[in-house]
Amino acid sequence: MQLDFNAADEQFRAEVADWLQANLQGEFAAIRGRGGPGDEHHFVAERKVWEQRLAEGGWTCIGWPTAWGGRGATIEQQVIFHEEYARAGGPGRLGHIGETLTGPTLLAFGSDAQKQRFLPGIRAGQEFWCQGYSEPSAGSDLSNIKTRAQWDEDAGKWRFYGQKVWTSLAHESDFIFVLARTNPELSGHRGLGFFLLPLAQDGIEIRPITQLTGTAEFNEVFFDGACCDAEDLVGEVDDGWRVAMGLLGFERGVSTLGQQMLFQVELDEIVRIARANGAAREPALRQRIAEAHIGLRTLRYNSLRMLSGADDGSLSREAMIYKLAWSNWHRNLGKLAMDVLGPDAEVVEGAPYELNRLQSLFLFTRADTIYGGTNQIQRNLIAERALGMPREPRGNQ
Amino acid sequence: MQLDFNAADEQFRAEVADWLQANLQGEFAAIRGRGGPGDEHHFVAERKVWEQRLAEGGWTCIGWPTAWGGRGATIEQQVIFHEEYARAGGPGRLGHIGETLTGPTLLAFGSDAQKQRFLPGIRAGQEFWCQGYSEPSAGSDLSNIKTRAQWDEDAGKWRFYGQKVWTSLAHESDFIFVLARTNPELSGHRGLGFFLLPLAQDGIEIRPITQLTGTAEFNEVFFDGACCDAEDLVGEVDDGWRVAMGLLGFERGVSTLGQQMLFQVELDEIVRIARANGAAREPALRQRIAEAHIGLRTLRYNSLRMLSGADDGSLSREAMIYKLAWSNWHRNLGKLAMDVLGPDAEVVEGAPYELNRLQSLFLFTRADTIYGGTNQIQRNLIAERALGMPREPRGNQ
Amino acid sequence: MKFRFTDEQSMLQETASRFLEEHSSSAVVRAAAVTDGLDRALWQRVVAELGWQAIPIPEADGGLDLGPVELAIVFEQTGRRLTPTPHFASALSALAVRTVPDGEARQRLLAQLAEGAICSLAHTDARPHWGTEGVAIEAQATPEGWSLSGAARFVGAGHAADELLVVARSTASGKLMLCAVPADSEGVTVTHQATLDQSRSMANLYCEGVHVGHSAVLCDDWEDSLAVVLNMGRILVAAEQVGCAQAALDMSVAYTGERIQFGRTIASFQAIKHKAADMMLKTESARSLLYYAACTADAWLRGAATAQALEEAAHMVASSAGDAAFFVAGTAIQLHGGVGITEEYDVQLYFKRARALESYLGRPDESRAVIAGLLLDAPSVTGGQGHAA
Amino acid sequence: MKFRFTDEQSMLQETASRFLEEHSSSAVVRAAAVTDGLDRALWQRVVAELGWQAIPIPEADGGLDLGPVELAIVFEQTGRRLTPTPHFASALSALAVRTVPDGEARQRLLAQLAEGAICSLAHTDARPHWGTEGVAIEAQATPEGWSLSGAARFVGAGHAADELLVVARSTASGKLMLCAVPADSEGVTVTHQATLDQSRSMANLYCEGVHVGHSAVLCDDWEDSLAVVLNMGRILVAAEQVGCAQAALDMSVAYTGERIQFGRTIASFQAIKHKAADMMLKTESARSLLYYAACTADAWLRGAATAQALEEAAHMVASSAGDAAFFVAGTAIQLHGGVGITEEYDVQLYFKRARALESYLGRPDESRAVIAGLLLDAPSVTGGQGHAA
Repeated sequence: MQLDFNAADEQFRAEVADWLQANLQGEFAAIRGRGGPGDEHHFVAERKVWEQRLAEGGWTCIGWPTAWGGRGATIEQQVIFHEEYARAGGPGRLGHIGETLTGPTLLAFGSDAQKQRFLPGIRAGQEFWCQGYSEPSAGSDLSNIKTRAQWDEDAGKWRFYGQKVWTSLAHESDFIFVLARTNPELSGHRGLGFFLLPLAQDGIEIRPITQLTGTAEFNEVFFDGACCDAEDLVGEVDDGWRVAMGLLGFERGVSTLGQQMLFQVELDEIVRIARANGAAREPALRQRIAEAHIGLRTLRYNSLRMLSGADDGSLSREAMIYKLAWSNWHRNLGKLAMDVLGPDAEVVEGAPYELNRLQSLFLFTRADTIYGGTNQIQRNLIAERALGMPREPRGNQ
Repeated sequence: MQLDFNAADEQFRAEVADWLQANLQGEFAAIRGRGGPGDEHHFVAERKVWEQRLAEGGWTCIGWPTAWGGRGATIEQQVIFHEEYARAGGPGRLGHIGETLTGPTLLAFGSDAQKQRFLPGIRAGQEFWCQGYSEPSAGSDLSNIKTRAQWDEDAGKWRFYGQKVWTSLAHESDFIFVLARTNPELSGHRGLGFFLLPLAQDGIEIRPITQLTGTAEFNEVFFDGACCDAEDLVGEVDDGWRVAMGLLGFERGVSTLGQQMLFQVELDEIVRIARANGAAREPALRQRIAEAHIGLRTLRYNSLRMLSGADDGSLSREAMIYKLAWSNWHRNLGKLAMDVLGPDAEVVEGAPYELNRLQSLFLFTRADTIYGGTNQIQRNLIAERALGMPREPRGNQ
Repeated sequence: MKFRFTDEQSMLQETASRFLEEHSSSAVVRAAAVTDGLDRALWQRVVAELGWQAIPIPEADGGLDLGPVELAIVFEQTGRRLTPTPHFASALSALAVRTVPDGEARQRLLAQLAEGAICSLAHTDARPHWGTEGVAIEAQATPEGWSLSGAARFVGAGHAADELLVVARSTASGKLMLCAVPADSEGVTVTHQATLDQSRSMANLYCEGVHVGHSAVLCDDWEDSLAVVLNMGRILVAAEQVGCAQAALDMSVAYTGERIQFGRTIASFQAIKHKAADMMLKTESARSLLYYAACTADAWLRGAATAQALEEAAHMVASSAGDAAFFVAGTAIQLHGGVGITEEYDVQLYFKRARALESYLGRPDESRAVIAGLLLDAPSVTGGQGHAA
Repeated sequence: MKFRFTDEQSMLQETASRFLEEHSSSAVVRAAAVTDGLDRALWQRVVAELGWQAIPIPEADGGLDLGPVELAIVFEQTGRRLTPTPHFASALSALAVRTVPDGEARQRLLAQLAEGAICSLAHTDARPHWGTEGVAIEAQATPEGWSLSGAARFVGAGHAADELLVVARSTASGKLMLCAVPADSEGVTVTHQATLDQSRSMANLYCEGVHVGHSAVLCDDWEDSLAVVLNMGRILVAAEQVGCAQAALDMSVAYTGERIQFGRTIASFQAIKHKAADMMLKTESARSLLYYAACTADAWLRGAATAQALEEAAHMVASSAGDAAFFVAGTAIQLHGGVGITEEYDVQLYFKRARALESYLGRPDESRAVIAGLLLDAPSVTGGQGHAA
């Protein structure tokens, strides 16, 4: 059992750190630490330029095969990159949907033409993607998709009608991948297609969703006749579910340590405030601060187990608990931040409703246990997949 | 809104207190505070004599109508009696099944003959009852009863075959009321009968169930041809479920304040120990002791709301949460007791496994959230009956 | 022993519920939230049609001479509707003024309050905590009276107040004084303070050498009374919390009963049902303690309960209702799923309110620490309370 | 970075699992529980066939020279089976002896331990707590050495020990000494102590003027080492807790999968499924910290980690595994329903073990208080640990 990274990996770490140190300067100094969760809508233009700088340095898509411009980086190297990126205060990645979702999907299921057309733009930090999965009636129940894809014989194109929701940065993206119903006769997992659409066209309307913070990171995307070509269908007609699910398998948790680095920054700030305002002397808060520290370290070693897991990438027990673990830890951290701040937690300095970082943390973390599979869905998955307990029956409403 | 009892009630309280004070002496001094939960199997003979002393004083069945020897006591008076009984350290009531379950059931559903035959024995503290509801396969799902009642034409009697479980003090009782399947064609709530059986007969075997404490308060009762007469059926054949459920309706919570008095004694002992051994200086334990105190007071005012509720006796919201509230409070108290004791909690003084009062409390309270409707069943009931949410579907296994 | 509402109290509850359903809608609350958290017209209407401002004021002073139970009934309903009025400031001020010796100022203030004037108690800077050690306004003796300097935060509706009830520490005696200070006095600056919970109206007070005449000093040794008034305040806050929790529970049951996933209403999932059951358990438990605490406050006003009994009752319900409201409102967001975190749905308003109330005047764990002190450091209060409700 | 078992470690785990399934059945555990919690024959078998007693002992002293990771692997399995052997006492003794300077006594003890001799560390009277302030044996200097008097409790398998490792406080220096005391020494009384958890073997030690020669004093300034050894002990306890939790989870999944109510297996109820999911979440979380803590202990032995890092790791996992095992075992009883509280079903054995382990060497909240001290009172340890695993 081996906790440390080997020498080669540590050298790779140094290389990443040096490059980021050298490049997060000048025009990019202003976007250090910006654009993260809850801040995604800030400095978008600057962050797009930053994506291109990353690309020039060869730091986009490092997990991709070299044939497509990647480095074929090992799990360890990818982990290290994410860690150092977070440590250096690298801005929120506008390219991550393309790099981590679109790319791997096309590499696994895409046609050569699709790879030729789309991978280079992602790798170069030139073309940005957003994801079209959830719908108002397809949240936890993702297979309940109503958006229709109709083949328009005359135009020789697929046309789309319906609505997607919780699409982050849709208004800043060039393309969207859409899971849509190709066969209205079929329901559930069957009769869905996986399509690649340009966003800049008629028949697509993007509306921001204002959240409890007063800011809007998510959007609704409405389709009314928007279209794509026949070759923009990934995989077979009616076989989109397999493609969409395969995509979820690609996340081997390489970004989790990077995420934890951001959590650590938040916890450190809370500790700093507690020491400054006397909260650190209150036994009840001391217990909770210790719990937060222990919980974050738990996430770390849980991730290391996960990343050291079976080489076939099969989902291990510790991988199945990760979402439930981090989201509840983070939500509790938000509450802890408020209690450590004490009466100051209520004070909003910037009018009309400009929240400070910990106030945003508190409100935003309520979403952590909802998106990407609610606590309830996660517990179902753990019970059913990890423990082999009976599945929840579907209803017929 | 009125928290205090009126003058007449306070005078009744004084009367009860004086009588108990005067009578819990001499031969009965030894059974003060004995025979409660976890101690039910002790001093049974003495406690039967005590039941007769209570009867002579007119303190059994005080809620019954005067026609049957009761006092027709008001809710307030019954509450006061239970409180004073607990405060005086009155021993665990061997007669309570007969007084609170058999009696009211017969008064509501019984024939004149049944009332004549059974009520006087209960009122006089001469005949003791136990309850035959639960079965190995009918726990949470009470309606899944398998014990059969067959009409024996030749003998002109009902004969019983099957098994009941969790029957407390069966080996010390004279009679048992049995919910049994009269119609094997029917399942669930239908086709059940409610019968009154003497325990002292062939075809009945009683086996104690040893618990995690090493003691045995509960029994299994096996029926193999045991019988009762035609007139020992309460209500109609196949109509036993209505009788059994009606019986559950009679508990208006008059005993809850008495129960809380016993809880208070336990909490007081924990506080005393905490002050003595330094646990009272530990912030984490101070929080939990305060929580326990607040929780017990909550139970009290919840009960007072319940007892002051709608005069038609309809179950109010606060009544529906009571079981879930007290059982979890009590279970937490058991854990708190161990933590306050500290390392001493592990030490068993009496060989082989004679537990002290708080050790027994800790282990026994694990049962509180299980019997009489588990936490899970209670939450179902609250959600379905109080909040009108959909019922859990039955399976077909 | 009838631990339930009298007919009059039930009527008060129904009237409040009906009135607020019509006049304190989500639209009204949201409109106030983007300004200063106050709807002055609504308050005028409450004053004119319902007279809630007069509830805690003696008849002799033009009030209804009703008690904390009636206040709790109304605040449970305003909490359920997040009603944007200065009612809390008004009630707390009335309870504060009732503690001071009779006199011209007392009579004038009670009469004003009975007519709906807005007064605000300014008692602490709340740095770092809510206790009296947070009093940051000093009173310097002058030939004509006193000169007040310093700051106070979380002054309820302070920027809209006609008169401020300022708690200041005398540099001479070191004792706390309660002073009546007209809002337009020279040296007084009161500004609205935006809060994370937008729906409660809070202000900051700055005093720079504010002159206070002897007649405006309502009490020159007010520390014990402040403790009592804050305990009364905790009970009113708890009433709002119970109403807030009830509303969040009700909207969760309604939403999950309509939302369909996997071909079923999500209310049919046991995980949802059991969350709702726990929400109800905590709400009803807090409600039981609330009614007890209100009765105890009533008894204290009648001289039938000790200040310690009030302290215990207030901190018990503060602990219970604070935890309940935050748990219930937080769980309500969870049960709403994605829409729960949108600005559009009301559940987030209740969540923010629950967060704000939970920390106002002290956190639940701080209240438990007070209870622990009563139990473990002083002679026990648990014993012998058998039938003393 | 391969944070998973090596092939050798996986083999050790499988061997342990198979062996214990056969030789540490419920019947074996229950038989030992009604005597003194020990199955000496089983221990002899472990010693002869598996050599677990030699794991933490250097090769030079006849041991296998393996580390805390291997110990954690074995204790996770013995925890899963409540194995009634003196292994914990043996391992803790070996780790204790390893901390003392080389010498005849050290070599003799390690050699004995490597051969399966039972030694027990007697370090505290645990009144009221587990800390070193609980050391209640005093050492008086005598011409020939030292005279020990006082008592210690919770001496693991002490009544079965060949030799006791007694921690005593010198009346001269006030420092803690570690002394090797043969169990048959004059003045030594060791008696088995029945416990609420019947499955662990504990004893009480009384010393009345026990003579100890200079050569038997293993260390005369052992306070810091004791802290280290107890932290190692916490990690081994945590391993037992993880195994205990895993067993309780497994038997709950199995039982609820068979038990039918309302025409369904109760495992099909979401309330049951979600409890099981939480049980697994806590078990796996504790397991992740356990492996980290074991690696840290290993690093400490190699001089590659500080005592503070070991302290932090030990208390983190003590907090996590202690809460996890108690929660999981308690919930397991709940999921078993009525039969869960019967003597007949094994789940209660695991519940009692979890209760005992949770409080042994300090409660989880006490461990969190230690972590809080490291974070909030000392220079921060949270920062800059980014890639230092």
